[in-house]
Amino acid sequence: MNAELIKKIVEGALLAAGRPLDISQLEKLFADDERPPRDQLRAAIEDIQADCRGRGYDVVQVASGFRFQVSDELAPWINRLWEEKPKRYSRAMLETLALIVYRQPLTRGDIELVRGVAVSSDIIRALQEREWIAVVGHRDVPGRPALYATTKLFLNYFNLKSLQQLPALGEIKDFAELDPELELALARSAAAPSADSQNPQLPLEAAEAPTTVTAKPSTGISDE
Amino acid sequence: MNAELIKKIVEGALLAAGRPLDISQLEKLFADDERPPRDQLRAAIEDIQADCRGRGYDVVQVASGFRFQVSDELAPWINRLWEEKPKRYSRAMLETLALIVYRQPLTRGDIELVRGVAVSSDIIRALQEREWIAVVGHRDVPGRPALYATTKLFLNYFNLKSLQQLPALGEIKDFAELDPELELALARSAAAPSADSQNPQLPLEAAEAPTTVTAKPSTGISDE
Amino acid sequence: MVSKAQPTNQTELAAAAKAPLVGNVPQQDEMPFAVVQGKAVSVLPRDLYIPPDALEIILEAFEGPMDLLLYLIRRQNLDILDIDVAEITRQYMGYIQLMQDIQLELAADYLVMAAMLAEIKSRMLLPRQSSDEEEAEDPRVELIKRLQEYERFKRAAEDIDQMPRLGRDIYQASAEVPDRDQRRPHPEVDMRDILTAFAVVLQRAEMYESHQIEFETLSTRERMSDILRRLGRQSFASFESLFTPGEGRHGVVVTFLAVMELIKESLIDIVQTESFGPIHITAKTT
Repeated sequence: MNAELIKKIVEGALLAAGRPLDISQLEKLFADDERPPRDQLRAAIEDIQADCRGRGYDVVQVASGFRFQVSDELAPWINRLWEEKPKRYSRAMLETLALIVYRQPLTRGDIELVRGVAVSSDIIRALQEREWIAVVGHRDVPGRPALYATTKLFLNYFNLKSLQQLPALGEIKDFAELDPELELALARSAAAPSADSQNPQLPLEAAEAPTTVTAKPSTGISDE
Repeated sequence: MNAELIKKIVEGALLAAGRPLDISQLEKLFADDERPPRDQLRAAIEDIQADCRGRGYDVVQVASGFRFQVSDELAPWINRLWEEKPKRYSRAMLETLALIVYRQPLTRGDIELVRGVAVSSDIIRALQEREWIAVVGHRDVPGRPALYATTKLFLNYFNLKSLQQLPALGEIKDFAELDPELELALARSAAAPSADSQNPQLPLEAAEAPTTVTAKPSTGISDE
Repeated sequence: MVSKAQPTNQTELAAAAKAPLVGNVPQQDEMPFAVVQGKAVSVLPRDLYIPPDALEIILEAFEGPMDLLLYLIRRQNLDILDIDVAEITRQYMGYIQLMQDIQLELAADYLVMAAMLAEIKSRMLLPRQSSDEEEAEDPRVELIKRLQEYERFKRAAEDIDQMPRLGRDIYQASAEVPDRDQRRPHPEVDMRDILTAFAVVLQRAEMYESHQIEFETLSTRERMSDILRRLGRQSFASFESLFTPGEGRHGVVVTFLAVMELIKESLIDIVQTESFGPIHITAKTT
């Protein structure tokens, strides 16, 4: 087999593999009757490296073999590929969080009972990953559902010493009455949910349609 | 910023991304004050393509942008990297896919009408999980069946920029000479409004959009 | 169009199905099921046991009745436009009969097609009334159109299968990135957003009127979480150790209310092994 084809194959394999390949793995690319000697494989790699001079990438040797690697100097630009704009939390997420804050410790089922809709695992996971909520126990019923509560990190983020500093339920009602913005939001959520939000402060998206809660929140989540 | 660095950045990003990048994604690699005009980005890509001439890989354009890919002539060797043979798709799956490709948007019922057999949910689900097809709306008839269409990921997977690159559908043969009586009958049946199949050409441009498609334009078709 | 050719033709269907498999057409027309000692076998001998799986495999080679019909036509090198419906129907029925003989569960689609073929055949036999425009349509037209349509997509499927594919013929090239910074910034959240969300939930749940709001509630619930958290770590705690004198009266009351609430919600157990002995609390388990 001619050197040019060997080089192409090595090059293609290193690019396609998505992991480092060592010389013996490169050897296995070739059928028995066409397998080049190891020296020739090494020469091919050197050849490829020579081609890469002055380019944005190179073939480097790491512990488990050779791999293509983008040059360090490009990192400032390349890393922008994975930069994500922080997304705003959905209304479902905020409502879930609010319920955990005010009704903790409680289970997912408790949240669903009040919200009237299923709580997606993603929401719970996101709140756990942010370490704003944590599992503090399990309710002793079939399935032993996890009991969630807020964490110290949650308090730190909002600059609170304790949850006591938050307004009580009654005050939230007043807050709702006093705050025109909030009223607007409430009105909007009561009416048909609209897709666009003109108010950047209130992340009330057109999440789920308001659902009537038929069952009164019972046991674990009542606050009397 | 000089052309050489721009080229390096584009090159590095395309290799690092592991997915196709379009011009606007490439633009975002650059800070506001250093962002090159689009022409220059395109020139950089052409420059990179020129460098690839005669090599085992190239930069190609597919539906969602540009990507580095290893050329298919090397497949016999590259395939040895993986123990498992690439998956073969069943005829049922391929026929279903072919119908969605050429007749989109269409419902499961439309597929069954042509194939003469029930389409298993597994096939539809498998195609959706691969993100080759997506629901783009619902036909406004009882049951509101989902309308399926292909996605950008489908095009990417098959190395296509657009559906126009697909081979044309076979022609419906002209049976005029064979049986004059038949011809007569066919002519009459063609004149009568028939639900399906009067268009032998590629109906890719919503030519025979069947009934009202309700809302939801191409969400789910984009891949990011 | 599938539905219009239905049960009216039961007798025709049955008659066609009972027709002998080998008629007076050349032998080459039949697809052999097996080759036994160099001899093609196209009729299933009644006394021979064939495991149902075997025929199932043969049938699995077909993607339904359209595919089977197309096969029967192609096997005779016939043009779709030129099919002898009677003959094709006879052969098709032969297959259906075989499937039924070995009690293979037959997809309904095959029977629907059988009915359609039988109908076409019967209509072909009727004298045409060429004066009546509506009635004069060649009964084969519908079938031929469908067969052609199916064949186009069968071909298209084969074409798609031949197209270069990622991971089979072409490979996405990628390179490692050093120092990949994948921190995902978290969204900023304003407490007002949470309160707003909560107010909305409360309103939705229509809880305003029916509940007495106690000032202590939130601190009690916070303390409940604290106690559970602690029990998660040490599983057992003495009752006294829950109280922190430094918190004063208020704190003691909050803790006491929290313990009462936890008991009420069956989240903890209170354990006292002997009278007047130390009281312990533990997370409730069964």
